[in-house]
Amino acid sequence: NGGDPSGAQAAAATAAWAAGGEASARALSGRPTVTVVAAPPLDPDRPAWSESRKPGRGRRRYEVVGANLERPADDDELLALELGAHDRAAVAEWLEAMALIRVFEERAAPLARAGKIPGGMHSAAGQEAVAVGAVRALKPTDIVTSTHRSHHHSLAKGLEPAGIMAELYGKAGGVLGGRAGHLHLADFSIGLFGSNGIVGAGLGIATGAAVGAKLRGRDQVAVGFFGDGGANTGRTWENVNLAAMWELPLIAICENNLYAVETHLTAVVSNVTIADRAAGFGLHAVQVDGQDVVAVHDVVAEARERALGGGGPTFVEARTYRYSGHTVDDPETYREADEVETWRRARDPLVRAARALEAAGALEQGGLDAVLARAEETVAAAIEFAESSPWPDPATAADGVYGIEVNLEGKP
Amino acid sequence: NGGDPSGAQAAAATAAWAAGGEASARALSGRPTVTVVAAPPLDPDRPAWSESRKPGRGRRRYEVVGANLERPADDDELLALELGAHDRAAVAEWLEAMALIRVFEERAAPLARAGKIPGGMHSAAGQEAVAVGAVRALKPTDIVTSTHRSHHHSLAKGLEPAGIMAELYGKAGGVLGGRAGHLHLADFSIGLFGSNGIVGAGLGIATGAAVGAKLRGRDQVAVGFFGDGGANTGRTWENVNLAAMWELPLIAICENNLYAVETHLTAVVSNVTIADRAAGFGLHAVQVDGQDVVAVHDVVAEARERALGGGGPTFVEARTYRYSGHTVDDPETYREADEVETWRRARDPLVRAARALEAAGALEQGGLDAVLARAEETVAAAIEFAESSPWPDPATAADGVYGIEVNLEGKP
Amino acid sequence: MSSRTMTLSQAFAEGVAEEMERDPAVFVVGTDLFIRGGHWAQVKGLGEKFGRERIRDAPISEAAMVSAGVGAALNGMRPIVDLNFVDFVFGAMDEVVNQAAKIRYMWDVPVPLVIRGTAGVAFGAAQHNNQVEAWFAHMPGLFVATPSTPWDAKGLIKSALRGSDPVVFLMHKMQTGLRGEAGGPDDLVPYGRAAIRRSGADVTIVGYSIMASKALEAARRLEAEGIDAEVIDLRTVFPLDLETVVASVRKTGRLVVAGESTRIGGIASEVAAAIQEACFDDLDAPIERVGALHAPIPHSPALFKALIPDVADVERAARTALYREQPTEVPA
Amino acid sequence: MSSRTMTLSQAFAEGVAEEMERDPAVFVVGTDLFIRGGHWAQVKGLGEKFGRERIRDAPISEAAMVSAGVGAALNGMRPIVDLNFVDFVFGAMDEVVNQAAKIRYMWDVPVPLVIRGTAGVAFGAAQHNNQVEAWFAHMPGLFVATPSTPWDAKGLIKSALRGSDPVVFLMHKMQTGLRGEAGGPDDLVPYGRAAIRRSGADVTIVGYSIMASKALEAARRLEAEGIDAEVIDLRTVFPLDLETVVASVRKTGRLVVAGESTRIGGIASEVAAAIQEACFDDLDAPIERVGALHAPIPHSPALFKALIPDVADVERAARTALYREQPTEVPA
Ligand SMILES: Cc1ncc(C[n+]2csc(CCOP(=O)(O)OP(=O)(O)O)c2C)c(N)n1
Ligand SMILES: Cc1ncc(C[n+]2csc(CCOP(=O)(O)OP(=O)(O)O)c2C)c(N)n1
Ligand SMILES: [Mg+2]
Ligand SMILES: [Mg+2]
Repeated sequence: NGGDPSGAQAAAATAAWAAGGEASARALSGRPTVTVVAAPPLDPDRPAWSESRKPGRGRRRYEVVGANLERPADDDELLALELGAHDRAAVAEWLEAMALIRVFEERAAPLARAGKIPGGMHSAAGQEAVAVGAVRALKPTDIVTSTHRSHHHSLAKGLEPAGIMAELYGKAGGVLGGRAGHLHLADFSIGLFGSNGIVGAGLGIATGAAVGAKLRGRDQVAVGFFGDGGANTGRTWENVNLAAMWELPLIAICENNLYAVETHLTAVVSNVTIADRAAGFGLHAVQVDGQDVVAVHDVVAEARERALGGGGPTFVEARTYRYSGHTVDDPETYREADEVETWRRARDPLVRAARALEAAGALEQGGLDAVLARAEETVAAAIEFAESSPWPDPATAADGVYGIEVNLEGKP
Repeated sequence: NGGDPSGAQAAAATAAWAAGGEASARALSGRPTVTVVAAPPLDPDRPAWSESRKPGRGRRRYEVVGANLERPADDDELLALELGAHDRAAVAEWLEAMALIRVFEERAAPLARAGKIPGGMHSAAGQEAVAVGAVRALKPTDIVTSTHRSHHHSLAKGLEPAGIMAELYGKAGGVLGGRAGHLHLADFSIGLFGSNGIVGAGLGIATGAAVGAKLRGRDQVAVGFFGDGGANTGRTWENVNLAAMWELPLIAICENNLYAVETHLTAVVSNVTIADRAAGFGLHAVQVDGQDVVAVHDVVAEARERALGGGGPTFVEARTYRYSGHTVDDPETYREADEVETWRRARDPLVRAARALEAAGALEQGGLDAVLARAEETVAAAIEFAESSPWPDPATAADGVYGIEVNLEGKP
Repeated sequence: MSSRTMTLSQAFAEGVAEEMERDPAVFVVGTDLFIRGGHWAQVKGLGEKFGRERIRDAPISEAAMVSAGVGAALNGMRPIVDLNFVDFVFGAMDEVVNQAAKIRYMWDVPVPLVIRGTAGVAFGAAQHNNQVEAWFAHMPGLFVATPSTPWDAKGLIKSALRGSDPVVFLMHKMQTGLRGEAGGPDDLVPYGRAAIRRSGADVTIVGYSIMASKALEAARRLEAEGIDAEVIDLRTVFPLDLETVVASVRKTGRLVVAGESTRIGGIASEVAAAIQEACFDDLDAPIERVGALHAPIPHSPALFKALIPDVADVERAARTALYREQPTEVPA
Repeated sequence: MSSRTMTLSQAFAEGVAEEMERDPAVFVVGTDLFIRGGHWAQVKGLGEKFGRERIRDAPISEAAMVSAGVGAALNGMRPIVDLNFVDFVFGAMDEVVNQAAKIRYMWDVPVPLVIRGTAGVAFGAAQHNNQVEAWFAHMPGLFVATPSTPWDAKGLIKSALRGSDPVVFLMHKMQTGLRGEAGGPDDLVPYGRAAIRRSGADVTIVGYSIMASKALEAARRLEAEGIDAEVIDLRTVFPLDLETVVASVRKTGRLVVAGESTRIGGIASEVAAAIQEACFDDLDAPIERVGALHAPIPHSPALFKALIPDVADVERAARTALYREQPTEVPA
């Protein structure tokens, strides 16, 4: 009959159809027949990351990893996170990394408003766990591409705060001499293949880097970050499809922070989740609590194993939230202030990690303050460096457009 | 627990999450939790097209309509199709329309090879049922956009064979004076909003036409055809998503004929079906036997009702097959000749319709020959017209680039 | 100043609002339009006035936005597709070039579509400062508006919304807040008609968008040196009003053409090529082209200001055309 | 003819094969490559030779093809992205312009990427006959190859595959089958170096791609009229070898620049603008630009042949530059 409880069966039928073999799920003759491609529920108690599985065989739509991926309700208290089997010292370092991002963003924002950072900036405050959780699951040789919201990824990947801050200022001491600015931070020596001003474009570069990794037989994965808004550009799905087809070592991470500038997710995603879209392209898809640094780490670590094991790419929808406006001078007329407060109270990724470490005795009570204080020192030094760094030499403005000498004037 | 047998529930949870309400599928706290978004099998005996349903609520992935959508096996006999409750005379007219397409393509092909049709052509022989079944489910005021494989859609929509043939010749008597050629057939007076040389672009124009229909409050739907290859371009999914979001009266019909030039479907679609991709964007998706003119008609008729009832767009994956090469001078090194023979023997859309009409006493035994003979006469006259039509006047080559007088020379 | 004084963005919005009232077929598609009124206030206030259907926010899907505009235009509407920064047009280039621009020619139907983008050089670094006016001027089937005043922004958008051809409408980042007088409901500005901003006898300076303003400022400064420059604002770079330039060059015998984009392949080169042919015997000196060096735009103001032409570069070019100064590397 | 005689496509394929043997980082991405060898036989035979990994068929996803190329280039590879018709680049324009072209400038890393497309006018109607060489020449960060001979096709692709900058490589539809001699493994052709195809004293005719060939044919015919034309093939439209043109114009005093694309905003205008400035005192006549009318390309040969320039148009322009004939509407 046409009833088909298993997506795997349906997928097999598809393959059989395409390949011209006997159909495994052939319906009885005589129409109408209605079949549905579906997946059975997974055992909820099986850990998401301990079992090895084939990617995108269509057997499941996507996984959901985390204690609670729903948006916090007004009366919610802080949601606990579990450290699992992780080395406490490692998680403590993740907290330090998240604190550095938080403080960097909070100190940089007023500098942008004051015009010290030309052209403003996009703050990632609130999204620290996605960047740190993901990058800490990678090897230094792995590749990361970022978006217009680039500071958390860049800091997590190891870019120096001082070099970033000077770059934001447009000073000579910036990681790219002031040429790139906050939209285009990059450092190829540490695998940071650029933050991109074009929505969805960073994922494309990660896809290409994954092609290179595969063709060169490198033990390397590429992670491409993009946002919920980026899940609407065609290039995103072209690259996801290409990665699935070519079984590339790519991890596509969608930071779903609910907003694209002032456009709410529900205005652009119809009845489904972003992970659901991805599942439709036949690659392994996961939805994870993006405010849980451990959950993000575990999902990405598993994705890395899958990719290097030949299991192909993984699509991760990380549900997160930005505390700042789209840019730091965004009027934010599109959301209530208490919405932000609720997320801070009930889901803050730093506080959640700190509480778990405290409970595990790996951080003294209130130890987060000390962590933040250390971050303040680092960021203060970075600002100091940026302030004192000279402006780039205007005579160099047209250098390095090409690798060879070229007449850039259009006059013989 | 996290087990969630119902996609509807998950979708609701998503909506709740996005909207900030209580989560309907909130997992117990304490991770890990694994949930899967899935859909229960539908009752296979329930007709696909008789029940009214809300689009894309995620409750099912997609429907499958037709006696057998698998690719024919070598030993398959002709698959029967059912006329259902349809007026036999109506189906007989559909057969006439399909015969006209078949004969047009078979007579035009050698003319293209002989250079009479400059630049060659793409034959739709084998795909007649998709065009005729879909267009016969529309009102004349409905809109159709086509692809590089444009003759079957254009003939089905009512474009005159003589005007098409002369256009293919590049003659003044062509529907567009020889300017457009076989890649760009159009007649806005009959709702044919152009065939497009750019893969996926026709769907975009149909999407826009649907925006117009909706904003103007017209009782009108737009149908955008594209191929399995077209299901790989980003613009296709941008438009599908936009239609789903804006609940446009759009019917996106993917003619999955297994090949994009010489690239086989399985080389570009990973583990899933094209309908599965569409379902991921949250609109109603259907997979239909594209060699069954009645099944196609019924699916599109239902989609039209859904759209005009405010139910939003429908995505239709019609599984079909092209008998000719990609172009009529394609070496076809990528498939076995008997693959084509198998499809002709076991699935031919004309023969299947004819047999069903014979069985119903609506066509005399062997009546298809007479139908084809009438088509031969029409096509012969069309060729005669094209041959005798004059060439367009070279002096008009640059007319009508703009609606106002403009200097096209670049010299004052 | 007159009560009709407003910013270029306000003038644009006023023009759009007037046409939306006149013609129910006019609507706007883009991002961040309904609440914010666009990132340059280009449709500020129109959301409340016309509602979500006509001030229509879209997903970040530039290709779909433009194809939605093209298809809607073919089905009786007059869409404005607002691309925010014009740099995002690259994701919709097929829809602009192979669809919007060619449909009238292929299918003999009008395509009343406006594609608005914010252009020109300012903050934002390499990917947000592309100069594409020369691209669209080279592509048959498109008109290209490059207003440099509120009056022209309003008059040109109104003409576009009453016309029947696709228009790429470029507003310079540094000029959306520029204040000036705007016309009334019936003050349309035609396409392909340049404006003589200042008449002079010694040298003709042609500019468009921000360089029209810089040319006017340069002319004021040159006056102090006793140089009487005529300043022509092209207003649209397609169609190009070459006749007005020819008439001026016949008078002055000297020509400077200024564009902000990279000199190589820019609009200034097209004007120079056409004028050297039409005015060969009138020219007393080579035509000077003012433009940027062939490089992307960097983030640091210290750098990008060195790449793009400023008022002094226009002055210098004028002096060169008058043999008052040796050519220096432009921009200095 | 020499044993090294082959078609332009064969020469291109030979160049690619030689470089693929030399450098394992070179690979090709596109559609219909592995079995067919491309629709113009541009990589024919390479599939069997190098396998599916390096002659890599992709889904119809131009944006992903180019971004795959860009990312792979940044990760140690030397990709050739074969776009089939260059018209399909519009779907990948951001990847070409905002990524490939700008990355070296932004991030100080090489982007050794070739984007190949078949260009020029032939059958295929409006959407398959776009002319984009002027677009890419106007976009900082890109090189643009426009070979008109098998020798140059091979020499230029080899140089591209040993260079470190993104190259848009355009092969004319009507010339992929053009036969001629091709160089050996070490015969590289540099970018920005024009070739003097014929030396003459009376008038300089500059062309590229198919118009270089038509210019040469025109020169042969003009000889019969006693006109001794010098013919220069630009070979790459970026960088432009203006020095070679200047030297020639100093000698002849007259210049015709021929491109197949629409005259308005074309490469011919850029050359004319630069030369009128550099050779103002050398020129005895206005620089003549030969190009197409500002219109899309229609399907009917009866129509499109009337839009694009042919040999006779080049002859006519040369006579005009020599005051032998009054200018007529070009193309006739
Ligand atoms: C192709 C493109 N379109 C539009 C923009 C303008 N833009 C910059 S960021 C942004 C919103 C992106 O939202 P999302 O992807 O959710 O990332 P988030 O800002 O939430 O981090 C938009 C529309 C752009 N940079 N690129
Ligand atoms: C954007 C774009 N890329 C590539 C092409 C070249 N091309 C024309 S038809 C075709 C194959 C399309 O396959 P499919 O969508 O399955 O349609 P079918 O030919 O099977 O009807 C390709 C690659 C094109 N016309 N447009
Ligand atoms: Mg977001
Ligand atoms: Mg196909």
